[in-house]
Amino acid sequence: MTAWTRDEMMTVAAARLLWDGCVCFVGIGLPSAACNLARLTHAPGIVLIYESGTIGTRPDVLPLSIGDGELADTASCVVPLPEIFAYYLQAGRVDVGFLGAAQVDRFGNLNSTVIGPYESPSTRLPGAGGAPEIAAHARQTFVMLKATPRSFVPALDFRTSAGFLEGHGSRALSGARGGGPRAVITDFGILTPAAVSQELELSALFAGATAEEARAAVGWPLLVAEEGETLAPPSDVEVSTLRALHARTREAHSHPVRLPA
Amino acid sequence: MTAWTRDEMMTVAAARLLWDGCVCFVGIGLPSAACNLARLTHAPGIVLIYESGTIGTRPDVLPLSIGDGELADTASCVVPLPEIFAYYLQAGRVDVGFLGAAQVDRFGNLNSTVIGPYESPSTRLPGAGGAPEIAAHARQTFVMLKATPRSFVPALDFRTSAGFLEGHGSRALSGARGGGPRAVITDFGILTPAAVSQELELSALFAGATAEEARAAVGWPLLVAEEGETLAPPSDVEVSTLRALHARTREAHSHPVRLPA
Amino acid sequence: MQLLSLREAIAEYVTDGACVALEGFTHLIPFAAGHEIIRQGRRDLHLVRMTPDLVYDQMIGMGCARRLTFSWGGNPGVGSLHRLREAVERGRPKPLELDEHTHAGMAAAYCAGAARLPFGMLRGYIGTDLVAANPRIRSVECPFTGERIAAVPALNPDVTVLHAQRADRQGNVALHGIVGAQREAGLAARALVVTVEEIVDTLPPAMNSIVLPHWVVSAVAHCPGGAYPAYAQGCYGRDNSFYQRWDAISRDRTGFQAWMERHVLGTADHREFLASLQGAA
Amino acid sequence: MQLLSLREAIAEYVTDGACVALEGFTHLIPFAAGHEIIRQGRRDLHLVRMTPDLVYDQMIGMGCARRLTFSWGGNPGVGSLHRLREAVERGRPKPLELDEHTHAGMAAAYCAGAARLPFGMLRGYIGTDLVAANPRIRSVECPFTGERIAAVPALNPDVTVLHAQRADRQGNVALHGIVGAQREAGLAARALVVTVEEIVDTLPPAMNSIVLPHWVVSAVAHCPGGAYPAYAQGCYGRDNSFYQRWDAISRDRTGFQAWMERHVLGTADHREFLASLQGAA
Repeated sequence: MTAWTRDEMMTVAAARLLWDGCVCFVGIGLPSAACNLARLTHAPGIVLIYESGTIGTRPDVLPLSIGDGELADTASCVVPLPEIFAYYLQAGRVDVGFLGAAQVDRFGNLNSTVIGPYESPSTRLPGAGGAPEIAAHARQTFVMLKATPRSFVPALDFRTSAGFLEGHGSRALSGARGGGPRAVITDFGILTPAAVSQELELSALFAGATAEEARAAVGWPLLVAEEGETLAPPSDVEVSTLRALHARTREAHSHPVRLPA
Repeated sequence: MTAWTRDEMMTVAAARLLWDGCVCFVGIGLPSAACNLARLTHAPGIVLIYESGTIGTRPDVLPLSIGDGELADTASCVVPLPEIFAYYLQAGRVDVGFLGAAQVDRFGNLNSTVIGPYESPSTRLPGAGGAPEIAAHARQTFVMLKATPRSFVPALDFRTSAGFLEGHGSRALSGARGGGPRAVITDFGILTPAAVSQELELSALFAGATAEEARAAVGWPLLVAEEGETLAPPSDVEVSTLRALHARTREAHSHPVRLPA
Repeated sequence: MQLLSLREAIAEYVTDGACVALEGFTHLIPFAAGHEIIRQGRRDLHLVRMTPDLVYDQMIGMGCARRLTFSWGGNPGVGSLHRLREAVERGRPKPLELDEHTHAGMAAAYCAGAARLPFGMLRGYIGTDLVAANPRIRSVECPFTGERIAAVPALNPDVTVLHAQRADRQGNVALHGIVGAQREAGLAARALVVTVEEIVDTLPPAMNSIVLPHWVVSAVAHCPGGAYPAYAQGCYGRDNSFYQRWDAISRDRTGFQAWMERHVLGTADHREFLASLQGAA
Repeated sequence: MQLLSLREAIAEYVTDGACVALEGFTHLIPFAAGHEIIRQGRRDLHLVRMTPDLVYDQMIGMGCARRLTFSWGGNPGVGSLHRLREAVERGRPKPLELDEHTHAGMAAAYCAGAARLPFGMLRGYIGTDLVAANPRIRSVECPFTGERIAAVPALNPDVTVLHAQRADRQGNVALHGIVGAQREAGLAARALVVTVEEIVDTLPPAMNSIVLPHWVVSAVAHCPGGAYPAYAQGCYGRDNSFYQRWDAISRDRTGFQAWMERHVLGTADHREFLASLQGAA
């Protein structure tokens, strides 16, 4: 079996959660790698939507930005951004939305806006982008985020995107039509919401990771699911497909841009 | 000088009101003939928009419907109908809207909905279509309608589209952003709104038409403008261009449709 | 997406009492689908369309409809729809409830439906008696300026039926030319059935073209000539002379009924319908 | 429509204190126009854009802006915009007021602006602290269902600047590929300036393509490479390595200033800017 990294396992774990034919609203970075890994392995019929308006895109290399030309070149169609958000996302036509963030709390709420007070932040983050409406309207969301006590926090500095709000069904009263976070994929394993409280609990560990490690990385007292599992390590096919994808991407991005004369 | 008909003169009179470069929201029938006559004579740069979404169309023959293929074939671009109404008409980007109707009243309000009461009409007409918003938002409108006491009525059975409402500036309070009817072109001449009352008055007669004839055709006591004029008859170029357009149209519409095998 | 015959698609997706939009703005009107609805004897339909034309005249005249949401009901460039008129003026063959709008209002309602908003808004219905005639035309106050803006309820048909030039085998549908509010009507519906001129292995590449992706399409039915006597850009032209002849065919109930029995009820499908017209011409 | 040099177009249409949108969603970002605004020393601009990226980082860092309406301000796939951050976190070189939204909210606001509605609406801003942070996020009640729907004021910039692949001599502008909300931003503005890769006699025929008709365009400026380091589909690719290098260039104020002086203030136009980068590489 090939050696693998935790980053690779995060991507593989996320890819495995996707199914053939599912409609994904993809973000840049790990989610984009995960969705394309799924497409290149067990889910060839997955429909990838990037918020730039590309629908059914099948990039050969990973985009650096959400709107690289590769995405348009390989899409079934490209629609204006207002339509992607109104006619597809808000209309409830997206099965899975991927989200990242700077902070997540125990109910899967996310902060990507500021560290510190909004009016005088110590760190100004990029902001909401498409996240609040992805969080509200995708039938389910997957959050991908490496764990440290600074990112998995007891209280967000700013709530950018709704997870389960205060838990215990409070999301259902909010107007959010999607189901909320189904999983938080992090670098030791996967957290999923408990049935009633909707608090995130450790439900799966990567091979080689421990519950102690997980507790140390999370800034609140982490619950552990009764029927936790250990995830199979990446298969040779998963690892080789992912590495080939990254290699193609590096190669493509190393070409200098030639402006027309 | 070529002999001409009143129908031809209506078309010519309307065409003369258009200027090179003006943006027209065109209706089917006489308005379409008038706009294309203008384009083929003094206004080659006129921009014709049909409510079907064709922008900058230059049909070689007149369409029978508002959405003939000829309009799409010769357009600068074709946009979905919601955009034509929201981004072009409602946005105030149309200089001239053409309207027809079954009834017009002395303030240029129009009925194209019913004759008789709405709930139990004696004649159900096609209805509003694009007219109410054209009437509201085009910078000015031209109404084309043959005159009889049944069409030029003291009181509409139903007000489908706003002209000057009750006159005396009442339109300005209504939310309608366009200027309202600038002219009603009928088969004896042209009516235009008086300065203060905004009541339509006879301001121009076709050659050969009389004010008496006009009064007899209009179902209210028709005012006559102090400085009325008599319109020059159609020029040879106007008549020949219009007749050639109609001949091309008849010829094109006589071809049987061939379905693909 | 299912690939079905038109008969199967109508049987599965258009049920008695349903709210049905056969959209098409002059171009790409799903005539074949309308005829199949008549053949299958659907009743109590709530028909929706900006421009109910001949095929709605036929459905109304054959007693399929109880309600009509519309903005312009005529024979374009020709005149009245006689069967629609008789239903409204005399309640024959059945009374027809009207939910009457303007084009701009219907467009806003379809857009709202496609976006799953509860209402659409527009600077519209200004100074028109339609506001008094239709309680479904209301207004909202802008929370920033205080202006009042017209509001219409979103349109979300149970099923929208469209006609398009082509689909691929996966069910991606591409249309071009005049598209009216078809895409919005399709995306607003709970189910979307599309008849197409042809089914191809791969759609022609066209980055920003109008595509309905396969996962928003419920069923595709191959139906060449399915828009006739309307047209399909690039495939065949509009039969303007048929539109003109329809005025006489439909003017009285008896002649209308005879024509429908011969050409629609008396034919098994659209191919036979087209062939029957060849014989009649 | 006027055919102008970029210098003339910016001088005429972008004035101190104006509300300016240089739209572009990763693709077709009007970099050359932003640089020309910096060269001409514009001040107190209210900048609007969904995704303020490097060119807004540059304008903010050079002190052109007093206010920013936006929904995501980062270097895509790379990280922070350091000049934007310094303006917000430390008020340097000037304090920057934020009018912060989500992508969906900005899109709705542009659409409302293009339609000259006073506000846009969406099922949005649900459960987010943005509602408390920004008084320009409100709600309306649906007059049919009673639901509350988020509302944002329409965006109507004084001027929108876009970049496109081509225009014809009449000023019709055609763009293709990823188009973001550019068309809506362009139609929402009081003036619309477009830089283009090329000016042609006749646009390629494309029935349903994205065209801004000449009579909605205020000025066209010929500016090859005008989106660099972003890209123009079919003309040149995105210089992803420049985006990565920008992180180091912009990290501290001194290095940023030196780079801007050499490559932007020290060059007369976009051609010289591009040439100066060749030298630096």
